[in-house]
Amino acid sequence: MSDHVVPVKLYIGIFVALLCLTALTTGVAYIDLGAFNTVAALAIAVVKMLLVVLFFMHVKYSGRLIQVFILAGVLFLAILVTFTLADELTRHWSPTPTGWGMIVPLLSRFF
Amino acid sequence: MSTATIDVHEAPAGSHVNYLNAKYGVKSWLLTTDHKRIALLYLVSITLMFFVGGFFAVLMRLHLIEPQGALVQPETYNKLFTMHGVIMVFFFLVPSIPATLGNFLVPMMIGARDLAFPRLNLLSWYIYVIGACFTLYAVISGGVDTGWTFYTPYSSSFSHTSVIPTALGVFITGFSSILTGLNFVVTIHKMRAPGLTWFRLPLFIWAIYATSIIFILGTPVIAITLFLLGLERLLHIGIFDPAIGGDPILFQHLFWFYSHPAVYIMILPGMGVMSELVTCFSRKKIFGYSFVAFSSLSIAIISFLVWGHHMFVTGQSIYAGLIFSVLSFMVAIPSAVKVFNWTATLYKGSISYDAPMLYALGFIGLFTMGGLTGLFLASLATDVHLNGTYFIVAHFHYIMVGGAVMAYLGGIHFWWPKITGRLYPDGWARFAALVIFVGFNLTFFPQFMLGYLGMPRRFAVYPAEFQVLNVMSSAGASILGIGYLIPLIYLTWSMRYGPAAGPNPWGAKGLEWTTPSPPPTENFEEIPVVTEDAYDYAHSTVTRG
Amino acid sequence: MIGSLQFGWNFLCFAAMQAPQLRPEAASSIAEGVDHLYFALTFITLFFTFVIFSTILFFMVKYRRRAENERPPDTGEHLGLELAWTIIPTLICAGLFVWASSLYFENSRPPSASTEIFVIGKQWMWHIQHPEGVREINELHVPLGVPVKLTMTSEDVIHDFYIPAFRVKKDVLPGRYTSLWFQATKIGTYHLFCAQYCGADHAEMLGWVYVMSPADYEAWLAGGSTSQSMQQAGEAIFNKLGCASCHLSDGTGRGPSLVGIYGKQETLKSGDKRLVDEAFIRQAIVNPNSVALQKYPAIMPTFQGQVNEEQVLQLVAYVKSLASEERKTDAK
Amino acid sequence: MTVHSAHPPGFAHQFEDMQQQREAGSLGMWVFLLTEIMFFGGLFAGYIIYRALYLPAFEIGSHLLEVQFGALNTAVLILSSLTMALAIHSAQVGKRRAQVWFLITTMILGAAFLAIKFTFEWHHDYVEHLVPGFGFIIRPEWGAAGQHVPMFFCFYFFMTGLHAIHMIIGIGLLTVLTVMAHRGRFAPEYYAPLEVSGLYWHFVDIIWIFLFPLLYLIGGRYIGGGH
Repeated sequence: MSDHVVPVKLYIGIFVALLCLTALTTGVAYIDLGAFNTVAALAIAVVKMLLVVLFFMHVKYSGRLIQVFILAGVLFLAILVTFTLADELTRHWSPTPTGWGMIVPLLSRFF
Repeated sequence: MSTATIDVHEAPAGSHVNYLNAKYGVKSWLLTTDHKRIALLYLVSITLMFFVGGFFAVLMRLHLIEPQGALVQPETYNKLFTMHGVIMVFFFLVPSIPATLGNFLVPMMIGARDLAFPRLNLLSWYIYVIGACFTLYAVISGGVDTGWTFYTPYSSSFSHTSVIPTALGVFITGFSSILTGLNFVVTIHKMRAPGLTWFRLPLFIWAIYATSIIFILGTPVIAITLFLLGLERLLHIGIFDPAIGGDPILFQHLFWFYSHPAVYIMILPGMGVMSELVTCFSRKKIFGYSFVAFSSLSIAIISFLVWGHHMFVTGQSIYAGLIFSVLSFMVAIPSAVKVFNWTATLYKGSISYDAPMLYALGFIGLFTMGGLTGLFLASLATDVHLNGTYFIVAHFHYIMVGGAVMAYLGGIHFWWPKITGRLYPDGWARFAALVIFVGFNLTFFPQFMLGYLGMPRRFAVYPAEFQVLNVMSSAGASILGIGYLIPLIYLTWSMRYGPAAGPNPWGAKGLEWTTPSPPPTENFEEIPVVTEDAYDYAHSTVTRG
Repeated sequence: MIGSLQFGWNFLCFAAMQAPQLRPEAASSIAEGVDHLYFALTFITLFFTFVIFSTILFFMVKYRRRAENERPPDTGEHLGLELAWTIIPTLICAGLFVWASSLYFENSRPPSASTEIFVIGKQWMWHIQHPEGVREINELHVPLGVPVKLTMTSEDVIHDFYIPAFRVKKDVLPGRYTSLWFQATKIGTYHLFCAQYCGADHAEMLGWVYVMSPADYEAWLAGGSTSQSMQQAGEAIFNKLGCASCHLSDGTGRGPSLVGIYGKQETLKSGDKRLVDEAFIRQAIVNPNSVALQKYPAIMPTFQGQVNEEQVLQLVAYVKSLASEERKTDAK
Repeated sequence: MTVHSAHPPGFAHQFEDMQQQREAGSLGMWVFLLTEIMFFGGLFAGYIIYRALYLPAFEIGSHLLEVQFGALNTAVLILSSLTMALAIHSAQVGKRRAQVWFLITTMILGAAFLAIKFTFEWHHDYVEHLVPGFGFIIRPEWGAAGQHVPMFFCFYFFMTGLHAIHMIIGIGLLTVLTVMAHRGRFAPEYYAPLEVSGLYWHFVDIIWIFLFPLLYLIGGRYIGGGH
């Protein structure tokens, strides 16, 4: 909690921005951007989340500790998703040639 | 370990007003918000659960004396090991040290009057009790036979037992863990006494902090997983259902995302207790304070990256297996660092052989064995052979029983005079430590051999060639069972008849020893100001008394 | 120096292997390798346990409290020691990781010329079918010295196929294929266990593996009563379901020709390349949309529910036989 | 025992001063929200994985949802977040009547969200046989991807259902707060319950901000999108 009093005008401004972004994300879905439809939808959602977190939830004005805690939450969620996906999406890879020769094709998949 | 209610009328002669005699009556206990009284409520309830779970274990070991099974039907045996696992893991080991010793000690060690949210703390206990009731209801209504791991699709579609009440019990109890962890994190961050910086904190606090992080980040995932399991069982459709393309392995991912870090929920507080015991009974500052402190944090974080080593043979991607394997080796290193630092702390110390110290030494030995045998399971090639056999059973009992329970008993013996204001018979306590150590090794060492020979776990009957080792293990279990009953008896006895304890019977450092035993309701007459590092025995004149 | 270490190590391994009742029978080509790693790990465990125990006991005696008012001086911190006991275990772990992982990868890769046997797990028995059509329950007959690859699936819950003497184990999952392989090196009879808890009679879901000389194995196969091979059974299902109306063998049909498709890399709609193996063919039958090929319309319906796991396996065997026929043609 | 000479309203004995108590309360709520992230996280992880595996089925499922209701509900929730923020603002500057009215508006908006969700969307899905476990019918026009469409709807109902449960809890909290505000319990010096409940309400809003594109918009809404 902070003693910082956010002016009403700023709240209204954030609210209008959030409404516009909602309209934008819905509108973009009707335009064919290929794979970028998903990227755009998620990017807009992240921007909206940041607006709510920073201003409505006052994180912009609160201490470092709370910011670290929020980042930790996002990081551990990312760990859960990444490692599970690492299994699900590489299951059909068959074992590559023996010994340390395996490392080369393994690395080449990532770079 | 206490089962009887604390008899406050028999408080030591000449005693002061303390948290035990400040108020009387059942209501003053059930509606208390005092962290010390809540710790005792937990102590009573988890002790009860420990002996329920232990009873199932004894039945299992008796059954396995004969290859064809000496006691029960296979269906019953399957329920025994499931209920043993569920009760011991979720209702004893997870809350054991954090909810009892942690609750009692965190505010005292950091010089606070109570936890940040005392009513939330009481709520945690009630949630725990409600969860335990659901699980005990499941036992009475016929038991559950899925294994404590609840693997789908067996648990969701095939088992005919009380899966939902059990899962609901575990789900509810999870919120007790979450709220306890939340309370500790906020308290440790915001309520330390003046001058008590992070690097002056007792290492027990570091360990509890690391544990709380796992409570907060891991427990919600098991909660949602069991919630989804319950829905799938009710609706006969859900996200793990192979019929609509669901992947049963996904359940295992979500399950172990919590349940592997949960192993560290059990052992990290034990490691914290260990740092307190080793320093006190060798009168030395801990060797390498910052290494021990940061190893707790790194264990907590890395523990979230290794869950896939439970799944090396499940048809998980072998490339994911590779990553999980290397990370599993990494998590061994901070644990090794701790063991080396405890050993080095003894160097040139003044070592006494009091009962808590014997438990501590037992811990170091058994935990070393348990930790090193973990390397067999982090190694992909050997894990293929050992996974799902008795080797696993032996390994995690060395960590959870040899490690966590030894530390828990060591901690209980160490702080018992502070908690109750009474001393227990030291000779009996040392004898019990020895019996438990011997019984434990006799029970679980043969299981390593059984596992390597290829006997799978969760077998109600087994080929005759495994009988010799099984009989040894069962014999050890009966010694171990007696070993656990001895402290129950003399600790309960000491609550009424034990000699009164002074404020600091061990000559220990730490804020909790500066207040009377038992402490007053608000812990300290005046909030202390801290001016020195933890465990500064060399420059102190504190003596036993 | 290294020679004597090597000798000492061999001696230790030899001694451990001779100890009665402590080492399970080793009857496959990978068992020795796994056991050597196991012994190394055992040695490391015993060594460190001994070091820590003896140090603690030594300190306990040497520095025991002699007077109640003793105040031992501070021994301070020692960065060198801290680094040493962080880095040395890290190096040992790194070495073990490399050893264990490369061994595991080697053990996971079946030789290309393996005999294939199909396994279906169900509560609480193992159904096994040889490509020649011979079926057995809770028994597995295999020839000595020939690599055998098992393709496995489950009809209900998760099981686990475990032969301790071969040091092989793999979960058997519903809705998916998993596989393992071994090459038996010793004639005999060995335990087969289910190592994943699967319900009431989990402990009774066991059987025996019979390793026979190749000649005996042939004789055993010939003695088995069987009407048709798996491939023939698969062909019959293939025709009954009308698969051939799209999958024309000359490649002009609405679906890809299946001749020679097994073992090829194919490009999916997503652009991913996938090896066509048993798991792929199974997926193409029960969930065709997920592996639709780039060059063909995704119009194939699912056959889930129309064929059981055994029939899917027979179809897989048939599709694979189409591949080998093409190779035969190539050879000509 | 320290004697606290002056007790500000709402002060708890275990704390040293009001400042410490406020910081503890706020940190406590944030830690709780951290657990909420992981609670929803299990579902999000499952969603991401199955979406990667069964993209066509997820797009078919998504197109069966009515995007106008999703967008409308997003706007309703954002507005309720605004009124919640304004309620706290009123407490900060000491306007009691405005506080009560903003809280009541927030509750009404929350209830409106649930009403739209249950009556227009869930009920409609039930009539259309799109609820897994309650007479779900796989339609032939979905083609080969059809067998995995129930998976999408499992996620749709589990995620929106869990979100709705959080909304209901939030409305319960708001009821208590409204009564407290009406009795004049909050002042510029003490409005901690309002502040931490506000954090919770905004968090529930954020969850919806992600659910809306994930469930309603994936794969695009344009003609032929996702096919």
